Amino acid sequence: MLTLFYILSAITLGTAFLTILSKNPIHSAIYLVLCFFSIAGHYLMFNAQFLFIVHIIVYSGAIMILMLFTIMLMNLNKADEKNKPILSRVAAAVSFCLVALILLATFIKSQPVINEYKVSGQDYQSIKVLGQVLLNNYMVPFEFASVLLLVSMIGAVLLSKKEHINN
Amino acid sequence: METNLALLLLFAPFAGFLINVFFGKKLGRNASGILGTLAVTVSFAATLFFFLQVMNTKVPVMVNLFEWLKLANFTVNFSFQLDQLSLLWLMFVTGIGTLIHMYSISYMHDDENMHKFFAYLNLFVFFMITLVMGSNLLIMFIGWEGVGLCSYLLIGFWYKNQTYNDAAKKAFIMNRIGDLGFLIGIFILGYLFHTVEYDMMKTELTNGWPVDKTWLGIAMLCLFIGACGKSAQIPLYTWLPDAMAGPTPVSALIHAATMVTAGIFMITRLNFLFNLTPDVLEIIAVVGAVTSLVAASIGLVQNDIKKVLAYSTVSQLGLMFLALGLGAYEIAVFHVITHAFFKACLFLGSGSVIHALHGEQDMRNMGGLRKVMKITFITFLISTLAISGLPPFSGFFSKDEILMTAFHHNKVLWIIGSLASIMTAFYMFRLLYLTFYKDFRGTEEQKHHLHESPSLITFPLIVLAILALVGGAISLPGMSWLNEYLAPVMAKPAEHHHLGNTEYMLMGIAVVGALIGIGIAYAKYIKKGEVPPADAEITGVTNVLYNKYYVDEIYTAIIVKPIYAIGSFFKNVIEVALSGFVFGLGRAATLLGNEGKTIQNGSVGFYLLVFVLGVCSILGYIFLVK
Amino acid sequence: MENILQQVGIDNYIYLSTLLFCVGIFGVLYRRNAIVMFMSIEIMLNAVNLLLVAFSTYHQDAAGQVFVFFSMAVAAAEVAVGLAILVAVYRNHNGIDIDNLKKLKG
Amino acid sequence: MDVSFILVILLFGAGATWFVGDKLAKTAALIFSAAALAATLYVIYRYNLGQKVSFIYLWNQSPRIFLGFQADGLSLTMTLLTTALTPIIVLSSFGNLFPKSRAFYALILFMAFAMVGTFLSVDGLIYYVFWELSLIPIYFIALIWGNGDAEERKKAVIKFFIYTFAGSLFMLVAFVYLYQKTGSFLNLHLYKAMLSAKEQTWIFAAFFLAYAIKTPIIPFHTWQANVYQKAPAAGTMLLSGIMLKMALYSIIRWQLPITPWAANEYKYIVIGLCLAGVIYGSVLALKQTDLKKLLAYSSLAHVGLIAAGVYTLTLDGLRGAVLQMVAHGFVVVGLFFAAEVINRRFNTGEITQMGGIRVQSPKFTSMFMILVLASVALPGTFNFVGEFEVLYSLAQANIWLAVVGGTTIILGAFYMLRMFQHVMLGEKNEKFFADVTVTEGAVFVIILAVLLFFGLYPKPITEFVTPELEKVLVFINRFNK
Repeated sequence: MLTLFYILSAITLGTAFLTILSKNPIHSAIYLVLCFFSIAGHYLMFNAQFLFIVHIIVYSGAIMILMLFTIMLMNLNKADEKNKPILSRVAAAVSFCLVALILLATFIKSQPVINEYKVSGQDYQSIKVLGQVLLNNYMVPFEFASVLLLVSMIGAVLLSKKEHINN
Repeated sequence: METNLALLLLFAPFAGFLINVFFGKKLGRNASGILGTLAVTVSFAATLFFFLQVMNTKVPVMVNLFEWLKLANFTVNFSFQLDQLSLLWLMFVTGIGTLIHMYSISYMHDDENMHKFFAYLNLFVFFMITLVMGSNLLIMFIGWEGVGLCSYLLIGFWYKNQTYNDAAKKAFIMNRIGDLGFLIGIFILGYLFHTVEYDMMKTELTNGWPVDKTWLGIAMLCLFIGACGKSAQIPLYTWLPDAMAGPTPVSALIHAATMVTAGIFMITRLNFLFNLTPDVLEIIAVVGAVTSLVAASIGLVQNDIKKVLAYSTVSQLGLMFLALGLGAYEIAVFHVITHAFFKACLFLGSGSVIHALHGEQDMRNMGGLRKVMKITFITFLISTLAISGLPPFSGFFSKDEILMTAFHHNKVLWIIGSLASIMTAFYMFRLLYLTFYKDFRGTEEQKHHLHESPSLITFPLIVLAILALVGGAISLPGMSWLNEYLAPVMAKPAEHHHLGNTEYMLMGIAVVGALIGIGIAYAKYIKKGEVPPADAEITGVTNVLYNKYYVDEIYTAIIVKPIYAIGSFFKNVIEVALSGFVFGLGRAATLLGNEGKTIQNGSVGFYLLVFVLGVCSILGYIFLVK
Repeated sequence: MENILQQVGIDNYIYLSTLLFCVGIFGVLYRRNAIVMFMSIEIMLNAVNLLLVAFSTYHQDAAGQVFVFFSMAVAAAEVAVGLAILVAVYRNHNGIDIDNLKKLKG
Repeated sequence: MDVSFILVILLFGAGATWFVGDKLAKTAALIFSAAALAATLYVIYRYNLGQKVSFIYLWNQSPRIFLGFQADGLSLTMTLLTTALTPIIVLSSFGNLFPKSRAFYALILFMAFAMVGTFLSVDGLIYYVFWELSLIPIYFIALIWGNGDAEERKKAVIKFFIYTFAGSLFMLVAFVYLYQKTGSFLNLHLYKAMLSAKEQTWIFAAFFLAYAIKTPIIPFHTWQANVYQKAPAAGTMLLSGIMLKMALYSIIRWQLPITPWAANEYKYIVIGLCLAGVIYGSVLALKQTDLKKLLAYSSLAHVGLIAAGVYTLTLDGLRGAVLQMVAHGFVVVGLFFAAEVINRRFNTGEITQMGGIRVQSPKFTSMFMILVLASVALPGTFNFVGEFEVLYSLAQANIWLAVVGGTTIILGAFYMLRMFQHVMLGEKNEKFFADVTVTEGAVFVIILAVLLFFGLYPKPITEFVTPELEKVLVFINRFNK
């Protein structure tokens, strides 16, 4: 299992880096899909099957397709992006290191008490249970999420509509 | 009954003031004048009643109205006290006041604002009565400031002339300097005694109330500064000669007979306190003596008839202060009374002259009036003899007493006082000769109009001249009615001088001195027939004297000008700097904004970088540093 | 399948998601192509999601996973609107280079 | 009927004045301000009978805010000052034709509302809200209806607004600090707060900044003269007659009892500043050529003396200051009105262009003269009573303080008489000067009646304020036994 975790983690981080470093946005998108798949693999290792499915559908399926579509639409499928000035890139790298350092240091310094993990055997992540929790305890946020999606749909349509006011 | 009568005494002039202010114009000239005179006459009658009563019973009349001020340490009531001293004062305030009101009916007859003149005069009498009648220092202070106000209003009565207004303003402000001293003195006394009532202070002193002598001395000195302001002593005397800008009756009433003696009244009133501070008395004596000499020396060369009289007033007041400083309060009071008679008479006489000459005040343009203005001349002569200190006129007795007391205390003061007296005799006779003798030196037209004044003017002159003649009788050496009368209000019994050889010798010296003064004047102005030269030709010492030792100029240079200079400095430097500083803060904010907005360069990447760094530092601070 | 946390440990997941998050930050700062920056943001979101799931398992509580659902819903909405905005920007500026968008300059 | 009724009348009056329209506005304003005065008198009458007239209501639990209006001798005196001066100020504006007059009169009433609220509030936060609220109407009054060049005016008014507002913010900080210390904004709770010496110093300083700017005490006065000159007469009267007193009242009500130790520690420094203001204002008044500016600087001098009296922390000083506040309120309103009367006829504020008025207008001259005399504290006027007590309290602290403060007697007479001479006296002015109209005369007569009556019989006010001042003194003296 540990080996599997390391392999998956390596894929996750590697593809994430590649996403960022590839010149061509199409390649970035492809790498990101891979990254998402590896994260889905993590979910599977947690035995969170429903989440696994949803993740693949929403991210790899919906979001990434949307992104690819946009990239195609904008004709960005070539590596014509100019690099940032060297100073910015160095600054980006430095702040990357800094954030990582601080977050890790914070975590290490705060010395969390890691209890031995116990399996209670209780079912908490089957679809049935999740459904119950979602529709009992989180009923209102759930409805709001639906409203949010609706609104964002309308917003997206309105935003991307060609405006004819100026003409 | 007593209370009502006392209130009548107090408020009759005030009623006269109110009626004259509101209805004076409708009443017409004569009516308003008569009303004003009547109001004061009523007061005089009431005073006479009380005077006789108190002389018999020797019990002062007290009137307590209501509480006025209440402070943590003491309360101040509206209360009045009619005792020997205040009644004596009231007698000549209301008495001479009546005469001068009468005089003014005729004198001011042609003035368009005659009703106002009488209103102010009445108001003045009201405040003077308040000053004298009050039973505590604050009531006196009301009167004190009130008479100052009336003096201001009356000096500036002809308000269209800004020079007169300047003189009025100067009088008020110089008085206010003294008033500040007075006020501080009241504060200290109130703090020391927990009261400002005269009687209570006296009682406390006799009961052995612990009093800090140093503070008492300071208080007395402050009060004396107040007296200096009101009674025109060095260094606050310069307003009085300028105050002659007012109509002549005003000069007679306020600036000779009554208001300027308020300082002497106050010191006499508080004699039981001044007795405790001999050092302050010493200062008073010296200031008085020096004032009398300085003022007399200036008087020697003045050419304005009223200015001469003004300086003579300052000089005589100086003599009174000399007496006060020597602890001889009765004698000072005596001189106040005789002075009130003869000086009022002199001023009114000069007013009569000015009236006859239609406003001419320069003696160089007078002369020979003896023949046309007989009554004026005779009364003037009597008063002049009185002020010069020739027996048996009243001035002789009072002045001689002062000099005699001075001789017994301090020979230097006596010499100064005697010199001042000789000068007085000289300049008064100079005035007399220049005005009434020889030939008329004015224009033909003036000569044509020369006339004796109407009886409303001459009657007061006659009365005053008689009083100036016989007034000395109230305190003859050896058998003084005045001393006896005033004994209850004095803390120390009056000094009795044996009429020995020394005394007779002193009298002799005084008389001879006066005669010398008169002789010089006679030699100069009758024998040689000199007339003082025009202003431009005055030179040397005379010039210094003529310009009053340049004191006004010095005051302007060292006090008034610096104040204006500081004002300019404040206005042009400090105000600008302060205001600039405040605006500077605003400008700094603008500048900061303008500079700061360049950080907002619009580059999202840069924003993000800063954002990340900010989050880093916050996290680092919270989790790592703390 | 035994439980994964007994073998891997929660701290490893914390390190992983931290690093993933940092990679996301790096991406945002490094690139000037708006779409790639967008992807970086998605990476950060996923890093957080992963941690939520890990703790959900750790506490044996469904709430963590529910949050992940919500965050996915929000992410979906965000991407929809965000891409719409990018399209609009592209139309107006003929490009989505973030360095060319300087309208916020003060 | 309790004190909140006065506030309601004023607020309602402001609204009603706005809605009745331009023509009726001034009448409505007069009626409502007079009604507020009547209400105040009635409340005082009830208070003297010992009935309950305070109004306290817990408005908000967390944070604890009381909507409370405390009626006591001190606050009622100041309320009476406000509601008595408001009708006078409204009446004094009758002679002017203002554009949009309904807004003008509504703002005056609104300002009175805010100031009365400031005087009555017991809760620090509500007090602060009223304090700032009073700034808004005067800002618009000065900006819209003021005199002179619009740009200059705007500059002066905005400076005033920002300056006083910035000062007040320090007070807000102090209040917030006190709240987290005591858990309440109520003044009685704040009085009992146990503060260390350092805390007291800071809070004292914060309050001082707010009040020193509003009063103003030098060197925080630079807004004053310009705003007084530029604002319309009614605005100047509101500012100098009442608004200044808000600061002085607040010193007694808030600053001193909350930080008694610091007050005792720094009182000589503060008194020194105040007295420096006395001389500074007086000397500057001598150099002014603009009538309203001259009066502004004279006001600076007088207010400095009042503040010095307050900071002596003695009963005499506090009481004298309160009396002087009332007296100065009336006098300064009268003087600025006199300036306005001249301005209406000559259309100028330059003293050099005046003179020779006395010949043409005996009535106006007499009234102006009495006002001038009251301003220089002639005995028999109300101002003398206050000034005497203040100077006496200063003399008790240190005799030299009284001497320095007393120079106002001399310098005050100097600049006021000089002003009077150049404005009123001299040869007849070529320009025609009509004597006072009936309304103008009424304003003067009311003011003079108040000044002279209380000058001779100040006992009603003295007795009314003394018990409350004694209470405040207990709090002030709680640290020094």
